[in-house]
Amino acid sequence: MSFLEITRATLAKDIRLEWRSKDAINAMLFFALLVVVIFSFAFDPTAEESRRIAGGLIWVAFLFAAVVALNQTWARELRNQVLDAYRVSPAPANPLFLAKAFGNFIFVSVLEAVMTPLFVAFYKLRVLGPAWELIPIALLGTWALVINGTFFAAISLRTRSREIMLPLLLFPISIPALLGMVNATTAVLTGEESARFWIALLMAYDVVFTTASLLMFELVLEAE
Amino acid sequence: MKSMNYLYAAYIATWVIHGTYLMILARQYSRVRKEMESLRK
Amino acid sequence: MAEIQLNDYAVTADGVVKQFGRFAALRGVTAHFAAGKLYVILGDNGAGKSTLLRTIAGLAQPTRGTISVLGTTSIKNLRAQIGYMAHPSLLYDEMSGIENLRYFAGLYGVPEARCREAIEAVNLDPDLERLVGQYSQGMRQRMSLARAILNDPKLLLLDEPFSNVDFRSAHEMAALLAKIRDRRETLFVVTHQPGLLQSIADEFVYMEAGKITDRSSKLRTTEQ
Amino acid sequence: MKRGFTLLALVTALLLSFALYEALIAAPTEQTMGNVQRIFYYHVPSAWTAFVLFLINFVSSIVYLIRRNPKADILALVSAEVGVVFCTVVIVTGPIWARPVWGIWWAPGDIRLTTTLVLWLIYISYLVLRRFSTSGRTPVIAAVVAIFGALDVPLVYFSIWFFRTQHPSPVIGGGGSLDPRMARVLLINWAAFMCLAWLLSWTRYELEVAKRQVEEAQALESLLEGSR
Repeated sequence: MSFLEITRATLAKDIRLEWRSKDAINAMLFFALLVVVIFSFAFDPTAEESRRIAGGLIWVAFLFAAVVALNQTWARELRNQVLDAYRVSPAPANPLFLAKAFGNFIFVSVLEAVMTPLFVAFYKLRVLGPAWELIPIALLGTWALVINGTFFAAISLRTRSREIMLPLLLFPISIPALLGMVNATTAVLTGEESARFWIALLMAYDVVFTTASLLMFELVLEAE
Repeated sequence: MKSMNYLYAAYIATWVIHGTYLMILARQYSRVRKEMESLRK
Repeated sequence: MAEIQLNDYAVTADGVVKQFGRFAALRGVTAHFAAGKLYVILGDNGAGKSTLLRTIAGLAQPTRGTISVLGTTSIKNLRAQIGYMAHPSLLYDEMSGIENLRYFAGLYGVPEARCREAIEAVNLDPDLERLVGQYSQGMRQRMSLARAILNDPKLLLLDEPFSNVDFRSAHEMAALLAKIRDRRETLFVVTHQPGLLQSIADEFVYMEAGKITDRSSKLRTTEQ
Repeated sequence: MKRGFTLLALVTALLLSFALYEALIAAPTEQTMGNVQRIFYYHVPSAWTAFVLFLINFVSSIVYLIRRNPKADILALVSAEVGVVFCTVVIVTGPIWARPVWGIWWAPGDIRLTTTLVLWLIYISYLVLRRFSTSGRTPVIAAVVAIFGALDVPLVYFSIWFFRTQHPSPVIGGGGSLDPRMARVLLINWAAFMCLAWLLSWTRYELEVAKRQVEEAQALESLLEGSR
């Protein structure tokens, strides 16, 4: 079977499993809701202020919700050690990685889609800049979190205290991406500056780390 | 002359950091040596 | 006497050491295993049986030494010819048997019809809609075996296939293994119940503390 | 080898003392900042040394992945660890400099200091990963993470560089040319710190070799004990 076919089959399998068990999604949605509510208590700014800080708040909240989701990436493959069944098969490693990354992308996007309206409501946000730019920012930003998150989740499979290793590895590496998402969003919300540079930075980040992940995932998968 | 205090603070801090690292290395050395001896038995 | 050709060996291990940080699992395994035979590997817990099997399967790479399977050391390229069954089921609990096998058949690129054959070979009903998570232990082990033989492997590695399996299922599985061996395929079976395989095994391999200590064509009487 | 080590230690000690004298006494006092500027002679060479060490980490990680030579892996580990030590010096002395000169401890928009901080975080997480790994192939995983970390560096640099254009803040030593006498002292200090880094790395290297021998012996022993 071809590379894409295996990716598709693996993604379809993951979605089917999630649909049947609903292990992660319910807990995750509730977690995301909690994050938004707690943030709304912790920061109670005026409309002008909120526009300046909303970019930071939203992405930090997304980051936390995403880490919880990313930690679940490989959980299903560890139960009954199914990952070994993939590893003994002749299928290449990258389709598995891409399927997991796409799965996480869908998953985190759903979380964001639920959290964003809540943020808008709580902080009475109104966009002053070109609002359409928020779409590429969200897509690129989410992919940036997800690509490295999926990769480092695979790395933390091979460590003790797995759940804590993921943020430990992911956060420092994600700093430029986070700067990009936050500043781009703030630029659009306030309409004072152009978000162009930050969007370009996010693109560069995505390209660099998608390439690196695809080049090195097999090494990680086989590292036993 | 207060600026001199900052200067000294920075230099001392540098040497404290290197000194601490050296101490950590020395401690690990003695531990490894002990483990080697216990393995030889 | 005819010269022994390298190709006659299914597996050759040369000074294989496997170390996980502060723990070692194998400490110098050197052995040759002829093709077309059924080997039963015996030993206490922690003797290195499972690690040896995982190394042969290409799941774990030796820290030192080399292992060659079917005449090559790059086990990765041989995966289509290896079958591996572990102590955990290596199946997704939230999917039915046929759904599981269909996914794995895709990874091997074998036709879907093969899934039904494999399930029938282990005396299960391919149309059973029950999820694997609701199977009895005996059924799950048999389905797990079906997954391992999906690709008609030349080399079949089984780790504790009979644990927690009822007597009748275990005998059926043993009979199936005998049939596979009679097709000139090579089998390695790690088990604590060698009695089940006494009549069909070609050789018993004894392991102790990460080494092979003895090999004999007859089961030691104390083990029966 | 032992003689080489002693020689290096001697040279390092001499160079460091000479560099200290040059930095505190021989170098001219800077006009606007006064004596505080002398922190520069420790701060900047430490940063350069740390960068060199991280570069060594990056190169040896790649070499390890290609050659699978355990020496390259040990070198990667050692350079990251010693690099973190020098990085710590940079991060501690930076604010001590910033406080009297700018009146603030930390300027988030300062490229060099902030990039160094991010580097520090990345390599700390690299070292933590190595310690927490349960894999039988820790060196491979570590090398992969090291390469990811190194790829991040230019992105970090550019993101902070652009961040600064929006949030202006003072820059250490940027622009303007350096008094040649000051440059000389700076280079002497750098040479001294490079020697120190070499010495520390050498020590750590030997320690790691010994540690691995012990670990392997212990691993085999634990297996034998388990079978009894």
